[in-house]
Amino acid sequence: MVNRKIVGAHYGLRDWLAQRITGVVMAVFTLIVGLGLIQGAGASYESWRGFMSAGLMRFVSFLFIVSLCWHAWVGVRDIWMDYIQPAGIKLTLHVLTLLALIGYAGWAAQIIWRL
Amino acid sequence: MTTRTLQFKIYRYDPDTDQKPYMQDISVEIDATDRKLLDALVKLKAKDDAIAFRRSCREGVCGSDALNINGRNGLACLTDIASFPEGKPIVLRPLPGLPVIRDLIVDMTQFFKQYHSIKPYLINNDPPPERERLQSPEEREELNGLYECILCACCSTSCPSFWWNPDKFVGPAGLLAAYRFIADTRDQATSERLDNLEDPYRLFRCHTIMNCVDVCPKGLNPTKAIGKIKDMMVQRAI
Amino acid sequence: MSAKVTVRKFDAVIVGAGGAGLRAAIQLSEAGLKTAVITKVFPTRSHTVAAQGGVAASLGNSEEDHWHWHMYDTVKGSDWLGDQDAIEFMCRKANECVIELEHYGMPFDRTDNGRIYQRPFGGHMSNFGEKPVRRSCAAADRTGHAMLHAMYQRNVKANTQFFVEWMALDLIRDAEGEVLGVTAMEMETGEIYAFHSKATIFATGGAGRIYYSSTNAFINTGDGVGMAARAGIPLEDMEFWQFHPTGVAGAGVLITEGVRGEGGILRNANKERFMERYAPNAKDLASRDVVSRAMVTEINEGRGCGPNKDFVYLDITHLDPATIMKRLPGIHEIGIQFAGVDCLREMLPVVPTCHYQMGGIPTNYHGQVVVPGKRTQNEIVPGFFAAGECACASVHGANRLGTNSLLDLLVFGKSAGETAVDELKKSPKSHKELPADAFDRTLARLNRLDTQKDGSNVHESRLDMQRSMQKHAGVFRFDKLLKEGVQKILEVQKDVEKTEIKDKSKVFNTARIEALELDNLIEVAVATMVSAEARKESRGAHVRDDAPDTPERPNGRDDANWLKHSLWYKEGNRLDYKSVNLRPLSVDTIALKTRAY
Amino acid sequence: MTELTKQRPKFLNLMAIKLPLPGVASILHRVSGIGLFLMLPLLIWMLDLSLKSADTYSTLVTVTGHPLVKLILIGLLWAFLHHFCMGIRILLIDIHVGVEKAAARKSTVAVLAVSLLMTLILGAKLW
Repeated sequence: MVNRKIVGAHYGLRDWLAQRITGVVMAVFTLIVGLGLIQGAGASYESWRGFMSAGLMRFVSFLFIVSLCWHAWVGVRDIWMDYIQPAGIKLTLHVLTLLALIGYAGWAAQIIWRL
Repeated sequence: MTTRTLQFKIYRYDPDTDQKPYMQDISVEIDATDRKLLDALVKLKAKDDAIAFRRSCREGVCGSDALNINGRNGLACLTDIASFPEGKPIVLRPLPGLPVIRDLIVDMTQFFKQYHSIKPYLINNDPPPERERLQSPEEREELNGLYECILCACCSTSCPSFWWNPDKFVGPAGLLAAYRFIADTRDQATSERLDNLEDPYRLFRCHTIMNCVDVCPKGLNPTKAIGKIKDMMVQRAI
Repeated sequence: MSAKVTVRKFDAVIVGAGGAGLRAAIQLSEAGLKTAVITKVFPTRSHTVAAQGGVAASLGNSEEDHWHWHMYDTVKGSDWLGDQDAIEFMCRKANECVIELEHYGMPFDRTDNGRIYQRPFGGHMSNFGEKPVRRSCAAADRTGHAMLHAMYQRNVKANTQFFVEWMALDLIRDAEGEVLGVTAMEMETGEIYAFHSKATIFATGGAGRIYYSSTNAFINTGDGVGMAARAGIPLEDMEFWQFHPTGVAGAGVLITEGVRGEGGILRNANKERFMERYAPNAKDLASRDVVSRAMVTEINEGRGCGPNKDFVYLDITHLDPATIMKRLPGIHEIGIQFAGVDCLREMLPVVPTCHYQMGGIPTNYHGQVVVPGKRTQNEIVPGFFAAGECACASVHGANRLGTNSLLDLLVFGKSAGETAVDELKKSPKSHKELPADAFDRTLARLNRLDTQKDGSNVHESRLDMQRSMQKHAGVFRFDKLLKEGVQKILEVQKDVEKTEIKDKSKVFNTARIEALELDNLIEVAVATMVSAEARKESRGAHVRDDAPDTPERPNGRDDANWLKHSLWYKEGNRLDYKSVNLRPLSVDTIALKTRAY
Repeated sequence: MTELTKQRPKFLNLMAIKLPLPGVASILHRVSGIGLFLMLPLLIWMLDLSLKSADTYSTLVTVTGHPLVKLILIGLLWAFLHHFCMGIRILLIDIHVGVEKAAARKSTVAVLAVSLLMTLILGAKLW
């Protein structure tokens, strides 16, 4: 049997870069929320909701959700790529991961949307 | 002359006689003048001529005697006997992740395949000039820290990414060599070389773990070289 | 051991993948010939990798230089024993070969105007011996490494077929003396093969491991030289061994002459720069044999350093640390690793150490192996070539100049390759039939080793040989010690003929390999001792107590009786001689003269 | 030969290979990432509770009052902090800051120490 190793899928850089950019976005979001919490945003339901429902905050939260899922997609897929060799299983795991992350993103977006 | 005894635990495997590898306890007398692990290994071989390991220059430039020494990759000829903790056996195993031919000798085919895959030679299609191609000292300096690689495979075989995908991930040694040619002002194949690496496996299996930097017996820094390759890819993408 | 030998056919077979072998391989592969390169170790592990200081070429990048001056220095360095046709050929070809290397991608250091950096080296002078000249083209102090890798890489590009970790065992010659290939063992499986070829090129390097204290790698066991000797080829000028002045005391690891090229100074126990007394003109950059003898004289006269007064110091503490780290980074590393000394602040303990085999398989400057025949003293052995340290062209004569070895392997690696290509292309021929006894010698050796009972120990016999060589044929030679040495080494030879290995397995049996290597080493050792005992003069690296410096015979050199090459034959352990070629190719003979630096 | 190759053993006993400190931090980066990914549903659910209504908010407060939940949350807190700090370290190395061996070692110590210390401080507060 020919067991030719095939490489040359040209998405290495794109995903690597995406993971960095989404990482930075999440870091900024974390700092904003952290700052909010220090100022007592989480002390009560009202203050917390007020903090999160501000127009800009909702926009930033959406960005965070998208970033998180994209970041996790690249990261989790990296794990499958590292440890799982059979192509069939690997593809299945990729699809499951993708579906889960899309689901999570929708769920979280819907929470923010409602505010 | 004063002698002292060194205790070893050595990975043994001879496909002719052994079903599977085992660890052998063995000790050897060494002289006060024996400085390096390789000196002790040579004494050991005089005692038991069946112990197989590679060695050549015994001064750290040929890259033959790379081993896993007490869990860490290194060259036997550059490892000081004095650096071993007293009273504990020295544990010697072959380089991790590569098929073992016998005892401490691994099959390096996969490693060299990856090295060869990056086209490790200068590509310049201009007709060669009468004299040398000019290169300023500053341009030449770019190659420092890259061309000195001895292909001992300490780095690649300490890299988890290489353990899991030795057939697809070029590995630190190969990528260092790739950048050695990218960085050479005389080489004209930069784009082709970047194309060759812009792949989720070949280059981007590197997760900046930096085990390679930790073990390189020549003090080279593949992570830095890989970072520079990524820089160039970003530069041409944006 | 089964008697099964698989035969593989190639246009050309190169044995050895160091500098000379790789250079020859480039020539053959790029000419499109079916070429096999057999090598004991992965190519970049060959000993060329350890060369440090540079490769000589009169590029004149830093100051005026000329190949004729280089030729003069080389003839003088050889103490007039070098063949002047070959020397002219090498010095004239130097620039071309070094430029080619640069085009292959070799990372030479650079001058400010972008040209190849050159540094001074021992014995290389301008204007026919006037003052040191910058002629050594260098890549820091890793020139050999940079060169070997560049040539391996070029071979990768040329798709050369390598047989890595295969050990050549014996030469195949037919009744007419024509060479038809070699037998070899695949180390990974222990299987025996024959490489049937139209051209066989030996580039197996030297045998520095015949000495106890050597700068050489473990693999430098003179395999090609041993194989040639067993096949009836005489060995030329084997009494001439270069002791490099600066091996790390104790460890033997090489410290390049480039250290002195960059301004390093040798000092004795009184901190005196003693080379001023021995070579007032060139001082620390005199020829290697001169410096080594000066060092040993200092030590013998009680001015050695250290508790046992058995080494001298190499001092570079006065140099700019930035220069050291730029030009000699490897030396800084070696100092720390093998002497426990930081050479930026402390002096390095050094001692003369066996380094290079000037003699070897006799060849002409085309790389063809030549032996005395019925018509001339240099008749070509058909199908057989040799280049590099294993060969004797002879360009180094009685003493090699530093940086001429890398040049030798480039020039003669290339010319051997070129000659083979020319022969194979000009008059295409089919493979000559292998003689019936083609594998007999190999199989007999292997069988002997496999069945030996109550034999001698490989390790012990090798040590015996190395200690005998060190004691009886060292930097200075004594008539009495040489005579004893011949007896001693013949005794060791008897032990080597019945070495026994415990490990009889097939897969990667390094015990068997070491025993087979010792077979080759001992040929070289015997050739050396016998040739040295017989040469009753002092010349170059061969200096005897009974041939002292006198007004009639300056430096003890006896041109009337000994201006000739030794030829040692294994069969009958006998010596023959042939004349030195004093006639260059295009210029006037460089006339005999007293050698002083 | 191919058959031989197939049968050859490999030494890859992870217990016997000494992982340098940067390697340890690196594998922890991966472990913490997996942890966070696996716990994503829990985290989103908590976000939902915290924002839906005052009632659900108090449910969340009650739930997180449970020691077991607290323990899980502190674990996640560490995972997040380690992943965060290590991420910044990798970003710095990507722009060639701290890529030398000694610096990379030092930054690893910093990452491990800062993330653990912050987990302790914030964890104590949370408890």
